[in-house]
Amino acid sequence: MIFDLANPSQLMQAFGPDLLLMAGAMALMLWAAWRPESHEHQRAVGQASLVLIAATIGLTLWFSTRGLQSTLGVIAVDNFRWATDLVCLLGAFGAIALGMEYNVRERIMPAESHVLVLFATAGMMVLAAARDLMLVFLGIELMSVAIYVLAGLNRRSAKSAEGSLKYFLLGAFASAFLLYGIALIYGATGSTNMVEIGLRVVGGNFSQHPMMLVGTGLLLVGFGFKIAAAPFHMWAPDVYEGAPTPITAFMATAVKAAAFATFLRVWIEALGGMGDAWFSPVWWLAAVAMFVGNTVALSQRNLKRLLAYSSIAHSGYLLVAVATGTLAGSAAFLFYLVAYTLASFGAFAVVITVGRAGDTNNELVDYEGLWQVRPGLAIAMAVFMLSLMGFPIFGGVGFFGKWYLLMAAIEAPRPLTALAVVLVLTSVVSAGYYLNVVRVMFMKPRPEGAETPAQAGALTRGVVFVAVAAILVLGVIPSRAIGWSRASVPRAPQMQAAVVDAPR
Amino acid sequence: MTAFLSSINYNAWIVPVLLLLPVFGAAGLWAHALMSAKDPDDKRWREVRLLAFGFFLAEAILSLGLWWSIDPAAAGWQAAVDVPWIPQWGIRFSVGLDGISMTLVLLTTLMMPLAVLGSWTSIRTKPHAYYTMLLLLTVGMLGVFASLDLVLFYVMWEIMLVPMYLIIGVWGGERRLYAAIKFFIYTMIGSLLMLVAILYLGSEASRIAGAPTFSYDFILNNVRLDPTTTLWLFGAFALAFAVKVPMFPFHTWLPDAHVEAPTAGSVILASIMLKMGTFGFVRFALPLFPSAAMNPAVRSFIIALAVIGIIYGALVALVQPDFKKLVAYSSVSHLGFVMLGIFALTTESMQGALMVNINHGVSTGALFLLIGMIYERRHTRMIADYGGIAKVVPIFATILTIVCLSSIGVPGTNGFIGEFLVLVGAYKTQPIATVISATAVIFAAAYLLWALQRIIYNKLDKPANEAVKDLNWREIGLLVPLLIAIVWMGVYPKPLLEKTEPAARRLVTYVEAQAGKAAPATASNTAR
Amino acid sequence: MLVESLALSAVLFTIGVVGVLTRRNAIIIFMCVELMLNAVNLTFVALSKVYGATGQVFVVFTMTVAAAEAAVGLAIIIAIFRHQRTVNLSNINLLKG
Amino acid sequence: MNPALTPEGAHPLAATVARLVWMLPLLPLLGFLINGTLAMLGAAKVGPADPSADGHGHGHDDAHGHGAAHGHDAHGHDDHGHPPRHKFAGIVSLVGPGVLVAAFALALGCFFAMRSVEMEHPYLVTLFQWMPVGDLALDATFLLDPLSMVMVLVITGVGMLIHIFSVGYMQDDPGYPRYFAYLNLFVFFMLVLVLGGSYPLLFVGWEGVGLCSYLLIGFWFSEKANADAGKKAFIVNRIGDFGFLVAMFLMFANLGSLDIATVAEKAVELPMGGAIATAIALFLFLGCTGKSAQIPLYVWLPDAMAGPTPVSALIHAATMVTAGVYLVARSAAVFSMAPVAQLTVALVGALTAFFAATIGLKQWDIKKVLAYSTVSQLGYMFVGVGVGAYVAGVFHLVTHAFFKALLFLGSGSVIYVMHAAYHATHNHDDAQDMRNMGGLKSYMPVTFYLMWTATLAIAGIPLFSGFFSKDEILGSVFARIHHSTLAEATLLGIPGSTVLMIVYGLGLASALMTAIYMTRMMLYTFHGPNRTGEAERPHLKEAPWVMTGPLVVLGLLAAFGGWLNVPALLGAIGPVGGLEHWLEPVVGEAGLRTTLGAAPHLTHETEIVLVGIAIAIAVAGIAFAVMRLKPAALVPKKDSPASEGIDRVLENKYFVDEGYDAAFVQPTIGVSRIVLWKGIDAGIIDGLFVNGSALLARAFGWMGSQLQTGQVGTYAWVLLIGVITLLGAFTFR
Repeated sequence: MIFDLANPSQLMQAFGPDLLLMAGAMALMLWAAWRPESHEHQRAVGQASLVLIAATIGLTLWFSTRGLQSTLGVIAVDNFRWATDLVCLLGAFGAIALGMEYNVRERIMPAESHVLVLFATAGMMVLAAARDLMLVFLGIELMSVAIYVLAGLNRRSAKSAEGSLKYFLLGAFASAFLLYGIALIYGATGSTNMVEIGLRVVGGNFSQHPMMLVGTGLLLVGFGFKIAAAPFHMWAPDVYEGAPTPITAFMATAVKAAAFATFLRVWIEALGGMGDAWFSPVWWLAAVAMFVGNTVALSQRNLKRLLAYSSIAHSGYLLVAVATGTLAGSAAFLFYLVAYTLASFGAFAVVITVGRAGDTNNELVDYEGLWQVRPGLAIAMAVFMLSLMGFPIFGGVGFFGKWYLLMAAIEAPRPLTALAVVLVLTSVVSAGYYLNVVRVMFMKPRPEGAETPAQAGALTRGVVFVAVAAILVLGVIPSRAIGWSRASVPRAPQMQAAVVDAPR
Repeated sequence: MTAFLSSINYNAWIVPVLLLLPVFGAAGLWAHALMSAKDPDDKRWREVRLLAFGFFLAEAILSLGLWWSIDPAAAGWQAAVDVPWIPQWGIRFSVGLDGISMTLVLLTTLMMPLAVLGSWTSIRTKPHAYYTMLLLLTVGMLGVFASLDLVLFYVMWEIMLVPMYLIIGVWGGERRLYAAIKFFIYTMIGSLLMLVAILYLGSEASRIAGAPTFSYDFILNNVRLDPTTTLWLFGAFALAFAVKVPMFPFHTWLPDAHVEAPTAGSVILASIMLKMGTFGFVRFALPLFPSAAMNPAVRSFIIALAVIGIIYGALVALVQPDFKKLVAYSSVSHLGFVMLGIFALTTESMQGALMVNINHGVSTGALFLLIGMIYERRHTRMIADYGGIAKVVPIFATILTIVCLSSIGVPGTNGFIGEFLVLVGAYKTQPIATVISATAVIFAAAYLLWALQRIIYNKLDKPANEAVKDLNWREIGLLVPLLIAIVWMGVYPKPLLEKTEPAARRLVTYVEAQAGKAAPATASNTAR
Repeated sequence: MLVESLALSAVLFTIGVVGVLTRRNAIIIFMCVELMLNAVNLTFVALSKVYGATGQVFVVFTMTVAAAEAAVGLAIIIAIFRHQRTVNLSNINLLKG
Repeated sequence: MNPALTPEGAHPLAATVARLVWMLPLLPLLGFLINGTLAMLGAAKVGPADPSADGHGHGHDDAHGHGAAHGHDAHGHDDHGHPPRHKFAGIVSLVGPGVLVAAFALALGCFFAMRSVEMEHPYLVTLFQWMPVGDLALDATFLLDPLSMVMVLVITGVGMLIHIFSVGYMQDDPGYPRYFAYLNLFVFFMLVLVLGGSYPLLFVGWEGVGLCSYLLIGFWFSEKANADAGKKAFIVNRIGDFGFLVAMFLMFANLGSLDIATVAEKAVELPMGGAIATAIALFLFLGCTGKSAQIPLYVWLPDAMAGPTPVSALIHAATMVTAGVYLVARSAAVFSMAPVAQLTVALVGALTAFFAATIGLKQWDIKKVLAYSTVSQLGYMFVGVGVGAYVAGVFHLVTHAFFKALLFLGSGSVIYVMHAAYHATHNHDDAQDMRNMGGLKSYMPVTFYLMWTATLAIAGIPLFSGFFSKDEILGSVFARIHHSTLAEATLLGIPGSTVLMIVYGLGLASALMTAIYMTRMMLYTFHGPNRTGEAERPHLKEAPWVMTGPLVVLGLLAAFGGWLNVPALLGAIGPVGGLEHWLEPVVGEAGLRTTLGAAPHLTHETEIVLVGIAIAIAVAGIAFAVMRLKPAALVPKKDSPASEGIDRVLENKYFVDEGYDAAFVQPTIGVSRIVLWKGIDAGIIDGLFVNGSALLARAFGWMGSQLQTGQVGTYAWVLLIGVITLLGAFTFR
């Protein structure tokens, strides 16, 4: 079926999953605010949110299997959108699942916390769908505003508030750059629709157009901030540390996924013809992100901060996919995103399990000898670490994620062999801290009198287990997932003919 | 024997079975760990080591048939299995053996049970995990030797790291943390660059084939790249292998890893894992990039490193106060011979190199086992803490002497055959390097005999040594096969040489022909 | 006229950036961000003279978003004030390293 | 093996007992296996199943007792009372010498078989394919020809006698089976050495005997000095082996084969005096200098006296050390193509002979005297084979085996007796120092007479064996001063004839000194008053028959061994040139090449003059010693003052050991430790690169985290810098 996006009712239909989530979220918001704060209420709203997300996932899956297409318009109807939606929805599901138990421990009462996750997810879905820079801005803001609040959710914690403030101020600052970039591109091309921009870029000579160049650069700044790519990453460690851990996990995965998805779509659909202009900046951005993320992570002692820097490095890896500018790169990007999300979420789930009330016990020393007291947890964490490192079999799908990225990089029309080398070398550096976690857990003795981490709730355990299982299974038989990612590359209507590089 | 093996269709299933059996073994141990959780530790420990040993023994017995079932002279791969793994990327589970890899597979499967027996009583913390790691390690090692798909090879290559990392790091000595991470990262630097090179090769191959492929054979036969690229790719492969070998100056992980690893870890490292580096050169770096490998500058460079390694390893071994470290440095020296043999590129030197490979596996493995045994008794590896113990442990002293002699390369032991073939063959193409390397026979005698003297000879002047007990039947029993191998390969190496000869000869001819074709300038260098 | 408008908005934007960089008070910084957003709005409005209504639509969106941001932002600043008794960012650095 | 050269089945020896030649080495190997097993059974006590369970228990006194070895030659000082014999002593005494007897019988059988048939080619017996690799088709082949036959007879014959002697000498040693195991193993390797049909197989024996030498020198390993000596012997030998190896590389690369027969065949096709032949020969000779203790590698042999005395007799006098001479004779074809190398061999031999003889003059340890004497005599042999007089060299090898084995065994009996005496009185004096002996002739007359026989032989008194062989060597040198390839070659710019004259001169000088130091040894040991000590004197008595018996046999051989190869000049006393004819098929051609095709020719008069000089020198030496030395004036070791001046230098062997230590050993260890290990390995590679790069990464990380100040202002600045950089990258490409 082909949606005619000029037709409002068909536009609404094409927006189906997004609308379901938004409507549900609003209803839940009302319900959440209706009752006084209590843990029971928080749990109930959380459960309802999970149901809502599950429903949205179902709807999205249904949409994705119908072979839907659309005319040119403000939103895209393609598998890339659905794939991104699914990653974000899964992230939201995990965040709420973890949050329900975490909130009890941290005595975070407001039931709205879950609803805010839903709102943020709605923003992400808008981002995933956006084919108009206006929607990109809107989606980013919708997502970000919710996240600003979520980051400061823990009202008892000064750190949480501080993280929230930093994120907010810098986020708004960066949004302004993004917006200015959009304005300049609009000024240069006369459109905010990506496909139209793309056609004009291909048609005219824009790679010397100053307005277009500055616009592209500012756009890169805006996206770079959201994906936490160095040097626009400074907020990330502080916010990740300050935010409640489930929200950190959410930020590290879903937020990043959504921002990256729209980034990629803009880059392929709108700015594909500007490759000469953005190639080397993106190249360097990727290299710097990988370098900074991985080296600074070496000196981290707090697991949340460590994972924050790790996520900065992973932004660098994902930027390699962007730098390819190919559909193969998009497929690799999606695949990697799945791998990264699984591992990252799992790791944060372990952090939650080991952590104690007041968001403490997150230091590396608290993991010493974990293997002796909680072997399963330690092995799971080791799998996540190795997966983030990109290690085959034991790191499961993480390896194939990197593999796919590297393959896309090497087979790009503008080969990124050097960047691939940077990628692997910084991966070596990353072994320095990932393995350090493994080392601390397995090779150090359990300190005298260290408390054994309590058994986590069923949801948290479930998240850990699912993540481990998925990582390991996909690490041995990734074919299906590869097939999905290849089928889910962005496909603008006018690009069907222009596609030269079939993804592998 | 051959008839029986073909009647059970041995070649069709043996390699996958060898690769899968340890995985089942690991699962079995895990099941045991869960089921026996309530039992006393001592009982669990006894049961699990028996269970693990059973798996290793089964593996060894199953693999024995390879000796007969692999026809070394046949042109194609033997015992080959080829099924798709990741079809979208053209990655296949493609395994197969030839004479060279068969001998190494046998070395692996036969050394593993001995390594387990060697640490029969010394591992008491978390035995399940320990044996699981050993089993997983086996998969990786066998996989490396058998892989015929570059990606499969890489995966196998990498998965060895984690078990070894944990074996060193959890069950190792005092500085185990440093040693473990050093081992891991050192190896990883090389192998990740190789990953990029594999991808590059694969993408070229896929372009030529019109479909994605990482098949070793296809790449070998079809991918021809420009000299500069070839050089870079060769460099990436060579670095990965050079670290593993380890060649000077990439060797410094080895002493630390060897010293800190528990006995089985050291044995496996020395006997098998180092062989993967040299095997990598033989199987991949040389045939895939003959023009780069035989480029006069590159070749001289590698040979120079090999020679430096030979002499340097020996000299540094001379002054080591720690016997394990001494043996580690001696490995650097021995593996230098292998590299010299490979890059001298004559049939004799190549055969010698393969022989040294096996010899080193047997002799150094035995040395580490012996060190482990005496360490278990005296809890020190320092040479200075011993002296005169031949009096109290005559069996140990006798076996140690024989093994040291093998390591020195005294004729009549296996060590001589390998080194002699390497040198006599290498002289034809690399006379100066060979003559310099030959001086290592002096240093080898010096460092090993000196250490031997300080350990088992001289006066028994330390009271702690007087109560040391001699080897028990288990230890004798596990060393005897190694002693037999040492003498057998020294006196009658022909069966072994025959197994590798056709493959070695093919390799030498192929590389020479290819290198000559690609770069006529090098022809004069390789022609004899 | 277009060029002048664009130049003006660029200048305003820069002033906002400088303000963010130099000031230490969270609220003032936020005001400067608002200034930047509004500078961009000026760009959109100026451009819509050339390209039609899209720019103006965008401005409406931007203003809405800015309002939402302001609401959330002020709430966050209040939250931090509860903990720190100050909104001077120089003193707010629990998280670092 | 070249099948055309030796149609194996058709060889005349194949039908005789010689087809069992492969059993020759196998017999001693069997002995080794039996004795070795017994040694292990006797000494070993298998440990408990779980060694880590109880690492420091007690209850090991018996094991300790079993393994107890001795501090000094013969019997330890710490064992009071008569120690019980080893529980397997009986069977070991039977097996150890028994296999040698059998081997000697077989060797004799082969010898007579060989005499009875006409053989043009060496008899080759291929046991199995050994290293079939590429162009290198090495088989385990034994080569039996007249030269190896001679060696086999010497080895099994003298070896047998020494084995029998050892039954008495070692009877109370706790390591009795181990001793015989080593000794049997030695004989096995020695036979492999002389029977090896290819250089690598020869090398197997070559290194194998070195190994046994190592084990036997360090037989009483509890004494550090003994273990040191063994190790030194092995390592010094390895230096020589390096040369041997390189020689083999050169052969394989240039001649395409390592079979002795093929090499001999191909070597003569090389250019005469060319670089290849010279290099091969010189590297081979480097091997010989190690094994046969020539300058500069002779230093291990005197130390090797740390081993039991029969070992010194067998390995370090009669057989192993002569392997180098055998190798040169064996490679005669190669050497004959390289006159420069030959000159080098002769000159080094002569220098060694002279140099060692000077040291021998001032040694006090009876075995050290004999050791330097051996070095000196080996020099003689090299002079012989060096100048292309292979028969003379081998001849001297044989006679030397007789008289030097006799001397060593004789000294062994002396030491045995001395030791027994000191042991009985719990005296800790040195049983080997001649200053503690004196006047022993009355206590051990058999030994006394036999040793004088050997002394006269080595000194070159006419009609004793040494006279013939030594004279033949000196005569050969003289004969080649004119009209030979050697005379025409130049060594380091010195004309060959001059070199030969120097060699001749040195030979004469050494002969003189040999007579002097041997007489000195005899005088101090057997003549004059006894200095052993009052309490010990009653315990001095002749050694048992099992020891003196072999001495008697050797005495006969030392006296009459010269009849093996009687010179034409003395044709009256026996068949002329027996050995010469015997060895002619092997070395004849090569010898003729050196002498330019003609048999070395000296006029009758010249020959008489030369013989006269030799006799005069021998007599003069003995006379000088007898007149100058005063055994009566000697005081026991503990009362002797330290020597000074040239005496001190000689007594300390010119401080060569110390010099080597300072020049090679210590620098090697020092450089290895300080520069290579601590410097390069730990410092540069590990410190700078490995840990350095890790540190660098950490440093970057630290800098990054320092930038993370927690201040929003900083973050905004960094962000803005990023913006500016990016915009710059976009606009100023």
